[in-house]
Formats: sequence, C-alpha cells, structure tokens
Amino acid sequence: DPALVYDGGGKFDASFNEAAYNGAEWFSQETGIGYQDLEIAGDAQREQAIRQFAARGNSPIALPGFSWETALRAVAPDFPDTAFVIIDTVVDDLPNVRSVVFKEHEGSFLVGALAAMASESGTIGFVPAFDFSLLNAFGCGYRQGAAYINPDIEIIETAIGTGFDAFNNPGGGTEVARSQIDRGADVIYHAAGGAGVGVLQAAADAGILGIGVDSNQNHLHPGQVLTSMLKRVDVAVFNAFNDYNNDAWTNDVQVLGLAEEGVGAAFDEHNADLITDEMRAQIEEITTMIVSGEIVVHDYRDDSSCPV
Amino acid sequence: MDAILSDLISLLITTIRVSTPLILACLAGLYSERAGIIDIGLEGKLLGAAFGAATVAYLTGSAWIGLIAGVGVSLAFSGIHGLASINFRGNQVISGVALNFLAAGLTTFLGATWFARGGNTPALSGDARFGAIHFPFARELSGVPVIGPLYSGLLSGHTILTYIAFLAVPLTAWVLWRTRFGLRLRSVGENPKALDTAGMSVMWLRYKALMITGTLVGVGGAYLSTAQAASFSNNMAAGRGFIALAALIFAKWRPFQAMFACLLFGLLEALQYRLQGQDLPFIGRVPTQAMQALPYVLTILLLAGFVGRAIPPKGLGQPYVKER
Amino acid sequence: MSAPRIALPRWVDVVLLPVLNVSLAFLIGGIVVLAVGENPIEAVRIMFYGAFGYGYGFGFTLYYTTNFVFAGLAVALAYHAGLFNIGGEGQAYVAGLGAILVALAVAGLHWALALPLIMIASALFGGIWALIPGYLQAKRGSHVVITTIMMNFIATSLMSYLISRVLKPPHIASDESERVDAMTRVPFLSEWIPMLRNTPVNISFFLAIAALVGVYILIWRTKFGYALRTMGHSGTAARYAGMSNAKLIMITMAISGALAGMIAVNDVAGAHGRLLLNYVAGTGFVGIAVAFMGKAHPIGVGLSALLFGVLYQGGQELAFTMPAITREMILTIQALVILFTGAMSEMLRRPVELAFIFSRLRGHDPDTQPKLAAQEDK
Amino acid sequence: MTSLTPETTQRPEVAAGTDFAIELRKINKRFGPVHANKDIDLEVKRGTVHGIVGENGAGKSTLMSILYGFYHADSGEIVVGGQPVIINNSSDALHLGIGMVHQHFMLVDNFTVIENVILGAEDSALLRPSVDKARRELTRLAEEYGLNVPPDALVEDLSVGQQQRVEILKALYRGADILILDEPTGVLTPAEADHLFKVLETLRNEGKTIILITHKLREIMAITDRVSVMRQGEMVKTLETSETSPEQLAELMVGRRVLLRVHKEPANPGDVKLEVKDLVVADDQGTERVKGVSFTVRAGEILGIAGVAGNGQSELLETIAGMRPANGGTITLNGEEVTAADEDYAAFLRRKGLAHVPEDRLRMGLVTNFYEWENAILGYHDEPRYGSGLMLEIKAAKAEAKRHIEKFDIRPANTDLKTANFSGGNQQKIVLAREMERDPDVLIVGQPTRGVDIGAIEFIHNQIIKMRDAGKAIVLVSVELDEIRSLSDRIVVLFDGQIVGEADPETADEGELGLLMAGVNNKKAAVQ
Ligand SMILES: Nc1ncnc2c1ncn2[C@@H]1O[C@H](COP(=O)(O)OP(=O)(O)OP(=O)(O)O)[C@@H](O)[C@H]1O
Ligand SMILES: Nc1ncnc2c1ncn2[C@@H]1O[C@H](COP(=O)(O)OP(=O)(O)OP(=O)(O)O)[C@@H](O)[C@H]1O
Ligand SMILES: [Mg+2]
Ligand SMILES: [Mg+2]
Repeated sequence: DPALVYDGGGKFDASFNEAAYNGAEWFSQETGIGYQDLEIAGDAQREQAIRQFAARGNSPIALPGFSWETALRAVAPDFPDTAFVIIDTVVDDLPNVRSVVFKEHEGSFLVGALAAMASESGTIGFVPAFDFSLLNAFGCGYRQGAAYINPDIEIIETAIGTGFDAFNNPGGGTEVARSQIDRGADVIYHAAGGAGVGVLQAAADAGILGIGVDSNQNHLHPGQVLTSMLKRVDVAVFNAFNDYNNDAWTNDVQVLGLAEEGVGAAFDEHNADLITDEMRAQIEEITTMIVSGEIVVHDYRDDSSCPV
Repeated sequence: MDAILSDLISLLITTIRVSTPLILACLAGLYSERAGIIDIGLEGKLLGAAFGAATVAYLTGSAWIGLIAGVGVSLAFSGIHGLASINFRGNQVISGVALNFLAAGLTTFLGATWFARGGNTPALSGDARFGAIHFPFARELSGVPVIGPLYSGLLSGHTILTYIAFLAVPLTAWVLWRTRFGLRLRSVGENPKALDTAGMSVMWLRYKALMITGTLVGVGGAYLSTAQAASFSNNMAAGRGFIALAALIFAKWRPFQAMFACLLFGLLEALQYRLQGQDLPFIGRVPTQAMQALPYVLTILLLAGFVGRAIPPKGLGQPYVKER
Repeated sequence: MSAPRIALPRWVDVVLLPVLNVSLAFLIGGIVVLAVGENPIEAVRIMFYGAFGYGYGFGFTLYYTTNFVFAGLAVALAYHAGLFNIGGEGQAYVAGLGAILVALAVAGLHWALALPLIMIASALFGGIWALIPGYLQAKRGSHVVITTIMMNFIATSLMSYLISRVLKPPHIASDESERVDAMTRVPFLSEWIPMLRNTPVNISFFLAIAALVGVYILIWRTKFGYALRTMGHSGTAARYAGMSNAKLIMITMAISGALAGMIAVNDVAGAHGRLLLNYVAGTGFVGIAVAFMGKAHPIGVGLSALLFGVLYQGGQELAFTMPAITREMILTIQALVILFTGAMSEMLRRPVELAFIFSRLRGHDPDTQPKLAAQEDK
Repeated sequence: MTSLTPETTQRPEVAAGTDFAIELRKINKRFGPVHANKDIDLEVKRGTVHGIVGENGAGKSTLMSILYGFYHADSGEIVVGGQPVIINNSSDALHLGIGMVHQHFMLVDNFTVIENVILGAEDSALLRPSVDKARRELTRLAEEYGLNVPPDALVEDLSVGQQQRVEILKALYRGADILILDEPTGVLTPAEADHLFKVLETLRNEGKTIILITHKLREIMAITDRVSVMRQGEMVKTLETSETSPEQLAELMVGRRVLLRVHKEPANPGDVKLEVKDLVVADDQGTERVKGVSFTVRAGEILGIAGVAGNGQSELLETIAGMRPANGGTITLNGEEVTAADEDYAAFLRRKGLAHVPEDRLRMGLVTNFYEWENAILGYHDEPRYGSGLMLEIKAAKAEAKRHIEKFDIRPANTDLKTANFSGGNQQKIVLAREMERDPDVLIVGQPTRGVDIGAIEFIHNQIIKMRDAGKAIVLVSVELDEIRSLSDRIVVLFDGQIVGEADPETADEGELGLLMAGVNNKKAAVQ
C-alpha cells in the first residue's frame, strides 16, 4: 500500500497537509486501494517514520514538506525498492525519489493581481505565519502581482509570530488582520495555515475580502473570500500513488507552475459574485503571459530578496 | 492630526481586544494564588475552555451555552488541580504542568475524533458566536471628532465578554477588600493556619477560590474561540496563560495593577503588529522578530527597573498540612 | 478519622507507590484507549515493545531519554537553590546557536576534539541565557519565573531571525543552518553498537549519565552544593552563614542553563547535525515534569526521563500500529502519568497504609495492637 | 478519638456543682513513634489561672492543641463545664468558649489588627459592619483590660508584645471564657510581661479561666493558682502554687535537681577584642535603626546589651556579624577594621575569629530541613577541615557533629535526623555547639534561651560563662533582664538605636534598668 506522512502542521491543517490527505483519499476512492498515514510529533521522528513504513513494505511513500529531505536522504538508499515522493523540495540525486515542487510565487502573483483589482482603498495586506523563506516566496509573488496591476499599491505585511506555533494562533491571525484593516487594507492574503482561518474570519467580520491559500478556502466565508491560491498538493500525491499503481512511476523532478496547473487561483460559486468578467479576462491574460514567459515572476528563494 | 488620533484609537482598540483574555486569565490566577495555590495551568484551562466553548456553541448554535460549557471544562480542570494540590498535597507546579499537557492532548484528540478536522472545530457563525455590542448612538456619534472614535470605536463595539473582563477588575478589588470572602481568601494565601485556628475550613475556602478561577479563565477561553476567533484550533491559547501569569506577578497580585499589566502586554502586542515592516525614525527598518520580541524585552526591563521585588502571598505553593 | 499512622517500609515509598501511580495513569489512559475502540492491554504491549523490543526502538528511547535528562537536571538543580527555571526551552534553543557556530567553525576536525569545544559553546550560550534572569533576580529582584518565560519568547524571536536570515545558506530550501561535517558531528552509538543502527542516540547519552552523576555530586558532595541547598531552604540562613545569595543565584542559574544547553549537543551537533527552527520542540517544558516527578533527585530524574523516553518512543510505535491512537492521545497519556506520579502521588498512600494495617491485623502483629484499639474507638 | 455524646458545638450550660471549667481524661496522642501525650488527666478549676510546665517536648502544646480542636486525640475524653464534648475543629472549640494564643502567633502579617480580629468571626458577607463592630469592641476591650493596640496598624509593624495582644483580643472578641496561652512571655520584655499578667489577672477576676504554659517558674509562682507538671508526655503532678517552690517544680520537670542561679567568678578582662564606633545601620526599608552606637568588649568579659525588642538590637547584631552593611561608623575586630561590606562578609568574619549565635535560630541559625550534621557546619563548610578544594567531606562533618552532640548532650544523639525534628532547646544547643566549638575570639549571642526549658537554660548559661572564663569576648543581647543581669559583667541599655546608659549588674536594680529601657535616663538628666 502507499503511505503518507504529514508534515509538522498535522493532517487537518485546512491547507497544505490536508491537501495531501485529500490527494490520498481521492486515490483511495478512485481505486479502492487503501493507504496508511501518520502524523509525527517532532523532527526526531521523521526518519523513524519513513523507515518504519519502508520496512513494512509500503510504497510509494509520500512526504509532503521540505523538512523531510534529511530523513529521506538517510532512509531511501537503504530501501532501493521503495519509491518515495517528496513535495516542496528537490532531491534529484537518489534513484528512487520523485520530487515535486510548486511555483507558489506564480500562483501568488495571480491572487496578488486579483487583490489589486478588487481593492478600492489601494491598500492590501499579506499575513505570513512568521518570517520564513517559503512563506516569503508567497508574499513576494503576491507583491509582484499586485504591483503589476497597480504600481502605487500599498502592501502591508505583518507576521503573526516567530516560529511554527504561529500556524496555530488564529487569535493572533485575527488581530493581525484587524490591525491591517484598521490601516486601510481591504484585501488580505494569508500564508498562515491554521492561523489563516482567523485572518479570513477577521476579513469576513469586517466586511472586506480575504484570500485563502493551499486548498480552496472560498467556501469558508462565501462572498468574503476573494479567491484562494491553490497549490495542488493533492494532485501531486494522487499522481504519485496513481502512477505507481499503473506502473507509470518516474523518478524525476516535477516543477508544477501555472503551466502545469499545479498552482492557480480558485474560482467557484462562492466567489462568483466577486470576480467580474473583466477581472477574469485579465487573469487569463496574465496566466498566458506567465506560461509563455512574457512575465517572469521572481522567486524569493532564489536570492532571499524581493524586487517589489 | 486626525490621522494620528485615529491611528492611536485603533491601536487602543486592538489593545483592548488582545488584553481581554489576558485580563480574564490573570484575574483567575489572582484568585488562585491569593488563596495560596500556584496556577501554572492557566494555559491549559484557557485551551480546554476554548475547546469546550467552540464545540458546544457549534453543536447548539448558541454562544451562551458554549460559554457555559467552556466554563464547565475549566472548572473541571480546576477541580483536578484542587484534588491534587488541596486534598493530596501534591506539587502545584507539576499539577499545572500536567493540566497543560492534558489540555493540549485531549482537546486535539477529542476534536479530531468528533469533527475529523485535525482537532479544529467547525467555523461558528451567527448566534454561535459572541457579536459586538454597540452602544446607543454609537453609529450616529462616530462622525464627531475625538468623541466619536473614542465612544463608538474604543468603548462601543466589543463583545460582552470584553465588558465582563473589564467589569471583573473592580469587582475583584471589591471582593478582595470589602467582603468577608475576600478577607478569608487573602488570609488563606498568607497564613492558612490563621484561618484554620479561627475555625474555618482552609480546604473549602481554597476550593471556592479555585471555582472562581475556573469560571474566569473559562470565560477567557470562550473569548478566544467564540468571540475573537470563530472556531477552536490546536493550541490556540498560544502562551497567553503564561503571559497572564507573568502579568500577575508583575502586578504583585493586585487586580487593578493586573489589568494595567495585561493592557501593557496588549498594547505592546498591538504596537508590534503595527510597527512591523515599517521604518522607524532614527533606527530604520527593524527585523520583524525584533519587533515581536519587544513586549518581552520591555517586560524584563520594566521589571528590572521600576517594579521592584514582587513578594508573593506567603503561603503560595505550600500545601496546607493539617496534622490530626 | 484519626486512624493510626504507621511508618510504611521504605520500599513502599520508593517502589510500590510510584508503580501503582504509573499503573493508575495507564489505567485511565486505557479507558480512553478503550473508548476509541482499541484494546488497551495490546496498546501497552505495543508501547513497551516499541520502546524496548528491538534495537531501533530502543535507540530512540535512549535518544529521547538523553534530552529529558538534561532538561530535567536543569530544572532540578535550580530547584534545590529555590529557583524555578522555566526557561530550559529557550536556554537549549540559544545553546543551539553556540553548538552550531562552533561545529561549523571547526568543520573537519575529528569529533573527539570538537566535542569538548561544542560542549563548552553550548554550555556557554545556554548558561548566559539563564544567567540574565539569574542576574536580574540576584541584583534587581526580578522574579525568575517571569523573566525565564520572557527569555523563552525572546529566544524564539532571536533564533528565528538568525536561522532564517543569517544562518540559512542559499542552497538549502528550508530555513535551517548548514550541516555539520560528518567528521565533526557527534557520533551515533550505532557506530559501535550495530543494533542501534539508524537511531539518533549518540555519545551525548553518556554525557547525560555523566551529568546525572555530576549533578548528584555537585548538590550533595561539594561545598558549592551545600551552599546552594542552604539558600534553597532559607535565604536568611545562607546570609547568616556568609554565603552570597546573589553569587549563588547567578552561578546556579548559569549551571542550570548550561545543563539545558547540553540538549544542543545531543540534537544540533548530533541527532540533527544542523540547527533547525524550533529544534527543542517542548523538551524544555517536559523537563519541568521530569524534574518534579523525579523529586529533583538525579536518580529520580534519570528514571523519570527514561519513563518519558518510553512514552515518546512507545507512543510513536503505538501511533503506527493503531492508527486510531494519534500523537495527541499519547500526549494525553503523558499528561496522566505526570498527574498521577507527580501531582497526585500521595493519593494512594492512605489506601496503601490501610492495606498494611489490615494485613498486619490479620497477622496479629502485636506491635500494632494498641494503635488498632485506638481506631476501634471510632 | 474523643467520644461519648454526639452534641458538640452547643455551649454547655454550666452544670451546677462542677467547678471545673475543663476536665481531660486519659488523653492519648501519638505522632508516629512519638507518644506525645500518655493517658493525660487534667482538671482546671473555673476562674483560676492554671499553669502547665515541662521541658521542651514534654507535650504541653500538643495537649492544648487537642483541647483547641487542632489535633485529634487518639483516645480520651474532654469535659467542658461538666459536659462531655467532642471537639472536631477550632470552630467547635470557639463555640465552647475556648480561645487560644498559640506559641507561634496565628496572625496574618500583612493584615490590619481589625482584619485579624474579625477573621473567621465576621457577622455578614460584607466587611464594613463587622469592622465597625470590631472597632467598638476593641475600644471597649482596651478600656476594660488595658489591651491597647492601634486597630488599623498592620500586624507586621507591631512589636511582638502588641501582636500577642492582638491574639488575646481575637480570643476575647470571640467571647472566650477559657483562654489558653502557650508560652506567651517567651518573646516579651519584662514590662510587656508585667502588663500581660495584669491583663490576665483582670480576666481571672472577671471569672474567666486561664491556662498558662511557660518555662519561667518565676511567672508560675507569681500568677498561677495551680500548676501541673508534664514530663515526657505524662502528667507528673498537679500542685497548688502556694504549696510549691520553683526548686520543687524544676525537679519534677527535669527529674533531677536544677541550679536556678548562675554561679560565676568575677571577670578578668584582657585586651580589647571588639570595638564598635559610631555605628549607624538602616533596616531593609531604609529606616535608621542603629543611630551611632559605640562600645568595646574585652577578652574575658561579657557585655550585656539590654533593651526592649525592636530598639535596634537585631540590626546591631547582624551588622557586627557581617550580615548587614553599616551606613556609618566602624567595627574593629582584634585591632583590624572589619566593617561589613559584601554580602558574604559573615564568612570572612568567622575566619577572623568571630562567632554568632543569632536571635532567630529557626530562620537564621539553622536550616530546619537539613540533617543535624549539615547544621553542625553551617557557616563553616568552607573550612579545609571539611574537605580541601571543592568537595565536602561528609565524614569530617559528621565527626564534628558527633563531637557537638556528645559535648552539649544534644538529644536525640543522631546526626542523621532532620533538624526540624529536634525540640527547641536541642535546636538551640546545635547552634551553640557549632559557634562555641569553633573556639572564636569574640562570641555574639542573641536571645540564647528563648523558648528553652530550664534544664537547657542552666546548661547554656554555664557554657557561656565557661567561654568567658576561657578568655573570650562575649556580647550578649537578651530581652530577659534576669539573664542579662546574671550573666553580664557590664550592661549597656539600647533604646531607639542609641545606648542610653550603662549599668553595673551587681548594683543596678531592675527598676533602674527598666527606666533606661523605657528611654528615661536619670543620670543624663542629672548631668544637664
Ligand atoms: N471556610 C469555612 N470554613 C468553615 N465554615 C465555614 C466556612 N465558610 C463558611 N462557613 C460556615 O458556613 C455557613 C455559611 O457560610 P457563609 O454564609 O459564610 O457562606 P458564603 O455565603 O459562601 O460566605 P462568603 O460568600 O462570605 O464566603 C456559616 O455558618 C459559616 O460559619
Ligand atoms: N505535628 C507533629 N508531628 C510529629 N511530632 C510532633 C508534632 N507535634 C509535636 N510533635 C512531637 O511531640 C512531642 C511533644 O511536642 P510539644 O510541642 O507538645 O512539646 P512542648 O511541651 O510544647 O515543647 P516546647 O516546650 O518546646 O514547646 C515532641 O517530641 C514533638 O517533637
Ligand atoms: Mg510547645
Ligand atoms: Mg456568600
């Protein structure tokens, strides 16, 4: 059977890990094949978890999150017949590992552009859980997208906390969002996992717009969530399980950007009233330009800096 | 000028909201510690109450029933704490630590089992949440300069739980210094033998204090999940119980000082949100983390510079052993 | 009401009561396990199998135990001086900085030479982080409980900044430091004991044992320890004896922080081989429970650290084998163990005493006869 | 367990014919292996002052605590006013009209007098009415019995004597008919004690019954009507006071003859060992408590410092001993200036040959949680004989402790017993042995016999004289005038932080000293 081990935030974080879970469920429903999953209690358990699954013959083993890299490198050589898929970082020097990474900055560019279009005040907000490279990549893409639409736009960025526990502080998320709203922000994008629920709540309470992340969070507050930056971790997990099942496994590096539909902005009935045809058209145009390379979205992780 | 004023007001509004759970937890700790029982477990009680409140509010659709459930949960925690530290003369610190672990484990475990959302509860809406209370004419007056923002923004527009928290401050002061119960409470934390030889039951009095503790911190927990946020999420107390404890010591176990200490923490947090990523005069841009550490650094400086020695109730932490 | 008190044999206090308390915790945990539809006896078996049953699990048990020993000793030592150091978490975190700076600076150096340097750096950084509250307590009277809590928060901010913005090399995706050179890294025990293959338990384990012995000697066999205990019991008596409370407080806090700092040797320079964000992950707080459960005595700390090691590792095994039992369930059981063995450890004393009286009555022990007569008065 | 009739808290009607306020029958109480009360019988006549004497640990406090409902007797019977009763807790005792002033006060230090008085006896849920009532009541009691205390002062700011009055007021406020006082004069000055006895007399004359525990036979002879003697948990005898003598009581208590007078040869003073000059000391709050004190002490003499507690003695002692910094003036030890500077100066002074028996043995001189042997080296643990370098040589320490135990007859003779488990007298001996056996040049002694029984007092006094005769300079601070007069070779009187006069113990009479202690200086007045 395939196996899935969640990253620190835990299975139901309403975003990243949950997307991985959804991918596994999707596979399970489609094929009727079961899978095993596990939440870890700390970094020391990472290697142990992978090793135990591998030793029990589970394959492929899906590892969402870059934090798995070290453990994976330690274990994978010992189990050459087991297939692994790691998400969010590249491990290309091991023969039995598939790597899937996303161009979050591209997806964030789109929602940033939408935010700038929807904003009436000319001020928008971004709320990362804390100062962290991956989250800064979201923020940087968002800034570029917004500035693309409106070069004069004001972007307020406020982190909730200083470590991983910030992902679990919706109260903090609420207060951060409110303080941004007080400063005039009328669209707020979060990259804060569980704490983001508080951000979206604050936006809904104040009658302004929030933007969800990772999974489609539009339904949380219909009509109050402008869109969600989709990161199709579910697709990555589903594909890995499915490929293995169909003997189509490849040990390669998959970079999922807008072109591959690995990231994107969510449009559904919950935000239909918020998105005008005009906006929709403009987004489609931007998408095409990014896919074609006409617009190059800078990735914060390349040089730890952001042009906007 | 107007911009500065409205900035200031919005800062104060944030301060009030952020301080609310701190004040409730801090006053709760005050009753416990005034009765001689250390309460490291405030954090766990906040968490347990937040969970209880969110769960029941979701199931019943009523924030009030949720509040009662939240208080019930933290009362149960208080009961365990009482058993351990009053009846069995256990170490109060370790009991508190255990309760913190218990709350962290149990809330997520039960939440995951009941709602299959990894311990988070479903979002609350409508009557399942405490809404803002608007004072009469708040809307009409909001346009008036100075008075408008003060009245409509700062005073009006909070949830009932915030008003409860701030009312609990003078009430606590009144109880402590004007009532028989307060007199006995203070004596039992200072010198339980004095109360015992006066013919009163130390045990029963301490339980009464813990019940008040449970109630107040329960309201604080409910505030987190049914007023500030709209659902429970894992570990959502996020250290507020510990901050409340620090504020309590800072305030030297006095109610009004406790409120001011909590407001100070709240203000620094609000300020920190506000100043992140902004250029400060003379200093330039400061790393986010430096801003975030600011409240804690300032606390230490204040403590070292101005507040002086905090002398706890003399009987604090000591189980009352009555030889028979 | 005033049934006769009898002096219980020492083994009851030292062995029977703790065992009964742990059993009670497991009993209640078992009920919860039962409630989620699993077999509690099977769960306990899996737990112990996971912790001791095979080399891999055992290695992890020892690894966790190592951390808990350091964290527990840090709290226990300060406790003997009448200080409550809740700051082990932050002290260990900051010590990680010392550990990684030295380990990277001497990259390539053989571990046997690097280890003392890394230890000194970790102790120094952890010690300084604890010395600040110590100094404030000694000189300014700031309550060490608040200041250590504050220092924990400040450590999180500081380390988050340093790791994400300073130490993180560009070629690594996640926010963490450069890796420690394989030569320099504290070696895993599996190099010598193949059974422990692939487990993070390393030389630090012996450091932990040495620390247990060392702290015992320090507290009960040295002049400093004598002074420290005097102050812990009575600051006035210490002043009378001509001991400087201020100096004692600062030295004690520094040593306490240095002990917490040893977690960095085990994790940063050993198990992880690099500095990770939030690498302490609550170990410092568990240390409080470990210390109090172990009654602040090194033997007790060693045993309760082992118990927690078993719970951590066995719990992981359990989560594997019984999917219904999640990590939170394990946390709950841990909480129950702390509660019953730590906070409510006296709960079963009375019943045990009565059981003893009863058994002696049946045995017609002449010594207890008069006391029992007294009880019958009731 | 006390048993018999179930009715408990009803105050029994005075049964006609019985003139006993209290009868105890066959009371037994054990603490683990200690049989603190063995088959105790006691009858206390109504309207009398009944004394109870006995060595430390004889079981006096335990017996009274049983009467007050604080402990439960294992067996036995309590009869109050002719009615058998069960006293389950202090509340029951209070209802029966029994009030108690404990050996260690049961006051809340940071409460006002009124708050302490009404605690537990409030009339309503709000404090105001109770406070008003208590204020009136206190005024009345102050007039009636001379029990004056400022009602709104914090207890911690009161002198010990005043605190004790608060305890008595507490009992009277609750309408006590039977008042138990456990060693009430142990901490009082002579004037305060006299005042207390006047109060007790007034109370007796009003028909109240008083049980008085004390170690001072002089007091027993002066105030009690009857006296009971306890020894090792047993009631040895009850006597009419008028038909006994201190010597007989002492013998009954201890089981042997006791010398009640100190015998000493005339002093033979040598060089100046300790010189204090213009010393100024402030307390923790910054208030000046010692205001320019000067004196010298020579080898082979005892300088007694008399004074009412709270006139700067504590601060003076602590400063000389190096525990408290001086705010002015100098201290010279063996010709070397040694005015306290650092926090660990006390250790330095010990090395220079100064030993210090502190006033408060429980909080300062001992760590009650330590084993006996650990306390035997307190303050000296750094010496090389207890281990060179960093290590502490437990064997050496225990050997030293053993020597102390043998030489000072400390009981039980067990170095591995927690100090808290020793009686007060033996605890005091542990401190004395430690400080005296160090063979210091200068010995500073504060309240050496506070709360200690007469057998031990005799021993301690003899030890101090022996030290003097061995050529040591000794400073003795005591609130016991008797003690000061019988031990000292010279006496100075401290009042309000200043030395107000000097007296010769041979010639000075109590009245003269008393006036000095009250701050009235005849000589000075005469000079001016
Ligand atoms: N701590 C106590 N120990 C023993 N008895 C008590 C205690 N508190 C109250 N009582 C008794 O219980 C009865 C009812 O008490 P009371 O009216 O004081 O309760 P309460 O209303 O809870 O008081 P408060 O609110 O002032 O604490 C009284 O007769 C009182 O003596
Ligand atoms: N709570 C207790 N637990 C154990 N032993 C006790 C306790 N209280 C008293 N004892 C022991 O019982 C005996 C009698 O003590 P008690 O205090 O009654 O003596 P006392 O006559 O009042 O002595 P003193 O003159 O020193 O006050 C002593 O041996 C004492 O150590
Ligand atoms: Mg006594
Ligand atoms: Mg009432």
